[in-house]
Amino acid sequence: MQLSIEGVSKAFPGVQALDKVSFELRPGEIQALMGENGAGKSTLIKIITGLYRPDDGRVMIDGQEMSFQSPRDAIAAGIGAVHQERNLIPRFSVGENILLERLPTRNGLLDKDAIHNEARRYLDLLDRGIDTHTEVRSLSVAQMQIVEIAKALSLETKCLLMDEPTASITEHETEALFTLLKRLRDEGASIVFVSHKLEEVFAIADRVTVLRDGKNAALGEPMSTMTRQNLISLMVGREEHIVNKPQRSVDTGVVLEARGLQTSFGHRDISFSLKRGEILGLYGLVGAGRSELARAIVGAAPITGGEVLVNGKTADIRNVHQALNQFRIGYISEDRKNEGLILTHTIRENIAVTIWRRLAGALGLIRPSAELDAVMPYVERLEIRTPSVEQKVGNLSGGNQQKVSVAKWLAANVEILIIDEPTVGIDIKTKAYLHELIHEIAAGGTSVLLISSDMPEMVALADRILVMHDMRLVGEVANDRRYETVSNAIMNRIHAVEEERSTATAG
Amino acid sequence: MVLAREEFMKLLCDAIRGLAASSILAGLATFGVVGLAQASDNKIALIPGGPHPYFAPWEQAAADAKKDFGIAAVDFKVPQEWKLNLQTELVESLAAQGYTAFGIFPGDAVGINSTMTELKDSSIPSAALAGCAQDPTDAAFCLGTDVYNSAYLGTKELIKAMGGKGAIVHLAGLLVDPNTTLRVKAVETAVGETNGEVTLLQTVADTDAQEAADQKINALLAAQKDEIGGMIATGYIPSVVASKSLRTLGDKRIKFIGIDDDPIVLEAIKDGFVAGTMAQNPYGQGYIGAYVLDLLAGGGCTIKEDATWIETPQTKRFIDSGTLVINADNLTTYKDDLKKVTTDIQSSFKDKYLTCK
Amino acid sequence: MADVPVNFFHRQSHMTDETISTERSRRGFFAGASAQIGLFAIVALLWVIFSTLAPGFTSPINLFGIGRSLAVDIVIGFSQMVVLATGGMNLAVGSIGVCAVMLTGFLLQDAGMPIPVALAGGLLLGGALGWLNGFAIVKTGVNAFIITLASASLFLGAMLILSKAVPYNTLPPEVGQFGRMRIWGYVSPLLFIAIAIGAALYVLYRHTLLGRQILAAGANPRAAEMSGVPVGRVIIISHTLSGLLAATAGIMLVARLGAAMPSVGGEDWLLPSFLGPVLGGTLLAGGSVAVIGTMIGAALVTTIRSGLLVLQVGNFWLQLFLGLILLAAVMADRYRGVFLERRSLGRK
Amino acid sequence: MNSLLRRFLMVEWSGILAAIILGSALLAWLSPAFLTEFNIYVMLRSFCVALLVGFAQMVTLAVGQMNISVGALGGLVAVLAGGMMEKLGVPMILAIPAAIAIGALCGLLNGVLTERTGINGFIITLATASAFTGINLGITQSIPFYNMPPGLVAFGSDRFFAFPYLMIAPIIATILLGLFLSRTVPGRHLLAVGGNPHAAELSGISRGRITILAHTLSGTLAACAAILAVAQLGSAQPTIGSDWLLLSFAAPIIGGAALTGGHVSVLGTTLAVILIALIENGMVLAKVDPYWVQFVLGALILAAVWLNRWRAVKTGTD
Repeated sequence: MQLSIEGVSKAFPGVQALDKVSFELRPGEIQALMGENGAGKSTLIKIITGLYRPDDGRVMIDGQEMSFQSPRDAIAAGIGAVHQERNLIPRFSVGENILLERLPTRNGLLDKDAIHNEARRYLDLLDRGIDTHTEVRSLSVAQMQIVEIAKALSLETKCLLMDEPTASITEHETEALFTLLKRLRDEGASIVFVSHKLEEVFAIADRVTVLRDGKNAALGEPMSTMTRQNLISLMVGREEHIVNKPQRSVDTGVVLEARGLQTSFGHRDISFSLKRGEILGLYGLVGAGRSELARAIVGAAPITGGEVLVNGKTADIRNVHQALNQFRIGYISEDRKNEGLILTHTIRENIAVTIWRRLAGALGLIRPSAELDAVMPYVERLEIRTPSVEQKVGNLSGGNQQKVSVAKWLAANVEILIIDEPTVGIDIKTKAYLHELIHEIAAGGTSVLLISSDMPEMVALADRILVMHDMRLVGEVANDRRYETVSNAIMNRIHAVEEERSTATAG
Repeated sequence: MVLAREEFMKLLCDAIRGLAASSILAGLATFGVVGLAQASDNKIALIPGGPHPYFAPWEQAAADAKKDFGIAAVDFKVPQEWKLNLQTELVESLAAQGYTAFGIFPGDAVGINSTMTELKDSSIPSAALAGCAQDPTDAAFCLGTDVYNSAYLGTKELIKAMGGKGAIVHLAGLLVDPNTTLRVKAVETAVGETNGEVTLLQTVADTDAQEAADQKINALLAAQKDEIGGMIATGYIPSVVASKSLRTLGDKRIKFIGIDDDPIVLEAIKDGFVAGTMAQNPYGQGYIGAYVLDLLAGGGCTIKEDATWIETPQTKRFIDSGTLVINADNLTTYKDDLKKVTTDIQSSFKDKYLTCK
Repeated sequence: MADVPVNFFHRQSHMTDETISTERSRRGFFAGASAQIGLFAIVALLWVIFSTLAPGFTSPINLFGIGRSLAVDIVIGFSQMVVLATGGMNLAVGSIGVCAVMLTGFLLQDAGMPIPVALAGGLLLGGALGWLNGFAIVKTGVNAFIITLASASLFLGAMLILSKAVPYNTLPPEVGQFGRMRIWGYVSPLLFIAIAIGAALYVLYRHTLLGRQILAAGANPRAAEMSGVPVGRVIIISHTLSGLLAATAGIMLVARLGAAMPSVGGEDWLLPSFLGPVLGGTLLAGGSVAVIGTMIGAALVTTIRSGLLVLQVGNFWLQLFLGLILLAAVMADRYRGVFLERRSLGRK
Repeated sequence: MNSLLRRFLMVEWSGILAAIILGSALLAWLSPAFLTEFNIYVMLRSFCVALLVGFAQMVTLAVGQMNISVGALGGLVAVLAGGMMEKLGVPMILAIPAAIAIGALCGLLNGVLTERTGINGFIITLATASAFTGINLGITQSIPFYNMPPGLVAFGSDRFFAFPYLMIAPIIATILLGLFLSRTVPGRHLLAVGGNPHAAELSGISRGRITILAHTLSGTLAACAAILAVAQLGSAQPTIGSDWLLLSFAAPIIGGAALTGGHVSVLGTTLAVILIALIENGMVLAKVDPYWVQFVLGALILAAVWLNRWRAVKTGTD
């Protein structure tokens, strides 16, 4: 299928999301679509899939101009997509989700066997471990992503749009996906691949189109002519990359200590200590239990054994309210849409939520001007790009949303900050900026517990790295900022535990 | 579209008013010698508690009163729903539109009083029709069924039909309605007077909605149809539903006294499934009410405080609009009986209860 | 459950955004308040139409009547609005209202308490019953719909058992006089009470810690909890407030009727309690309130009803026209919003 | 055995079922009349209309909507059916389908208005409810139609032992609705739109059409309930439906439906209606003092819900 976009524009209240953008996709190719958060990639994808109608410009398929009124039309025209948002029906089975809009029937009734057999076929291309009868809401995030991809594949369309399909899946699954995409390409399919991970783009794309501020920065350039550096500079307009922060040795008092913690998630014997002004990394694979541990510490989940000490005193933290106001501990959630932000509220309110208590004067009154004064420094310091702090957070790009969820905890001015996957789905520029910031606040005396599965990030920032695997801490690695040695040391710990276990079960 | 309709209706009203005026003039010219009641320019509203079949005869009564007594307007105005606030809003609105007297069924015997006080403050007379407002009240008088007496007489009638002994059940209306409390007392009193010969097995309340009544009455029959000797209903709906249930059950042993003359109840009396029903006189209430209100609103007459009012638990100024038992004997004639009662009350009302200049 | 997006209620979000929790400062007052202005314009238009067609509409007695019933409807609307803000609902507003009414009546008539004490007693009971609702919802985790459905029955039942459904109709005359009092000949003091409560609520949601926390908890309870908002406490407080407001509405009715009766409130309040807030732009999904909108929403319904009464629409057909005009009004408001949105885009 | 019990307890309506069994046992012990053929008939009969009313709301809840007009629509259909049969002399066989079709049409109107205007369905159906009631009252002037065909009346009151013929309709409706929601494409799409409207739309499901379908279905079910009510009462009363609203929400929600859409349970709703019928029947049988009826009703609903909640927490199927 030949898909051409010619001079498409799209405006939202206050933003020109796309400004005369073009894009051209040939049969039998994988083309990367790149750009920072807010550059207009998602808007373009939504236009191609019929969710938005362009204000101006043309969408053509095989030389014919299309005017999609709904996603239905786009699917009928042969365009399948994996969207960035989670698009599954929580209470439906995996099989039903995959075949949702064309469920097979027999005599007018759903043919359950056919559904599961059919869905199985597509799921098997990626992962044999997911049962098609399971309800989607009981799957892990990674499994849901696999289901989304299987769902797009099942349309067997000639054109496939993938918006960050690998954001939450494992390396192994990513490999399987890539093999599959390449096969589809060789069979003549046209594939658009959106990702922030440069490695992946270089590994799979044939050509690349780059958007910057809603305009074309590059149009269908062959990947072979691209280097990492010039791709980044096309996206951000200047050169930028992750810089390791200087190595520090933190030798101060302990502010947070865990002694033999147990939780209802299954954590056993978790002990560690965090010093003042330290960045303590907590590394682990998806499902190791890091976020759950963080939640237990801030009182959002019950602790069933052991104790937490804050500044040397036993702390019985029962909820986040207490963690914030009594113990001055904050937690920046990885799930910013559900836990981190109130999307229907404004930037001002989202940032100020943690400091309302402090701002409230007599009778609990909050002066809006005081609120604004308290919020503005963080909006400016974090360079949150918005026409107004009265903008609803739901209207911001992913990167700016993340900045808001960081800003509100900076505003809270806590002593201990747990930061969970701060840069997932964030563009390179914002990522570098957030790294700078985390380093800065630690230097300012705040203790940071940094949770991340991004190894380069861990190496760049952490002073020490705890390794977590299967609800246990399995080791501590000193960080000398040398990527190879540190990452090897970490992975060795994990492998060693895995081996121990398999010998144990074998024995 | 809507507005066009309003315009049209206004025109129509004006036209009717014009016609009425001219016909009255013509009437005066023709019957002037006979001395027909003086034509008045009063506008009287008859307002029920809400939409309910009981009040259907009021429409005819209003038209007849207007014609017979030469009143400028007697209008039957129905609140949209059976809710106190909608009724009072309607009254207020009509007062604002220049109505000069109100005949109101107090859907809520206590709640209507503040509105009646306000009407009185604006020198607009109001009367409680069909049911009474609870004293202290500013209603000029109450012309209606004495709910206590009706329930008491009904129970007596039932006891008679049962041969003076057995167990009875009382099907009552909305528990939050003050009238229900009175009826419950009346039934208890009548039962008490039998010195234990008759017992009150159970009181089932809140049977004013179709489905609730159906469910509760049938459940009751299912549970104790063998123990029950008789039933009395003091609400319109339970009366209808019980008549139907007894017919379905095909059991003529259980005696039943209902209330009001709904066709279903009358049919059941004819076929012997129901012993009788307490008739009320809605037409007479509306007709006489309009007549008296016209006299009061004209300023020519005032209420005679020392008249021979009947005193009821609800009010000191009560006039019985006629309560009689309909049974198989008077099934065909009860309407004439009521008409006669109506005429009697109307013709003697002025002398008995009013002081006129 | 928590992973299910709750977006169906949000469909109307453009037509509603009133005051609180929405953009305002930069886009100017008129852009922010445009939703209410639209609804307000419709109400104003209806007033012009009705008073032209029927002069009786603006007569003092009618204005007084409208104002007085509006006052009670507004407060009933508020009692629902404060729980809608948390994303819950309170089906027991009517039951709480009538309990407060009967207690006030008892204190005034049987116990012979002075009026302020009796009022305080009624309000206190309302608040306590609301607190009970909130406490049960937070502690059991069962949704507010079911808890308040059951408690509506419980409260009403307890009132019946204790009062035997006997009304109190010989209250001190001051009570009824207050309800009949007219200021400048056509304004009821009850309307001022409603407006004062509105002003207090406006300040609560816009300018206080508690108000902000309520809205945050309503918009996204998980995010609010994770940001240190004591969500459970906030929900309990909102229900207490709801009970307090329901009791206020009930006591206003006591003044208006000059009696305390078991038949006020109950299920009759249910629809009106939702009508004002929802017409005014409060989202059923929580996280937003429209204090002024609730007042205008209640005014819309009262205006249509009163206008139709004055126009003397045929006896039984009034309800039909009420429905049709209401439909026309909300649609006009909706299309005005869509039109403005298009225009503002076109200018860019 | 233990795992079987556990699996049973995992089902979301098992708490309600347990409450029903417990309640029945208690009533059977308290009142010998409870298990008589006639009482069972009475209970079954009282449950027919309520179930269809609950279903009528359930389908709109499924798609994430509400229908405030269920009762008003039912009342209108009832008097139209009655009027057609009594005043116009339309034979029953034509009048009933025609009345149900009108109900479906009213539902369609609700759906189209909600969808085309984008206004919250709550407001739209509130306004149409008022309009439907207005037409109802305008036609009847609040006077019922009394002369219903004997066949219809017999259908409403006759029984086969304890089984009322009236119950045929809700049984068929339960089966069809169960199949529709679990085994047909439009049914699944309905739940998909309710569960995640955005995702459903992206999957190519027309959200508008599905919303309209749900409202139409709701109208149809409310119309069926109205016809049953006419048969049961033996006359077409204009007040039919006036007290349906709260029940229509209570049944599906006690039965486990989410107010936010996407999840309903046909069986749960059925059990909730049985529970309510049982409580009401039981209170008459147990001769509960009328002043206590409201209180006991509330307490029992609370107890049943609490039981189910306790079960959910214990089994972790929160």
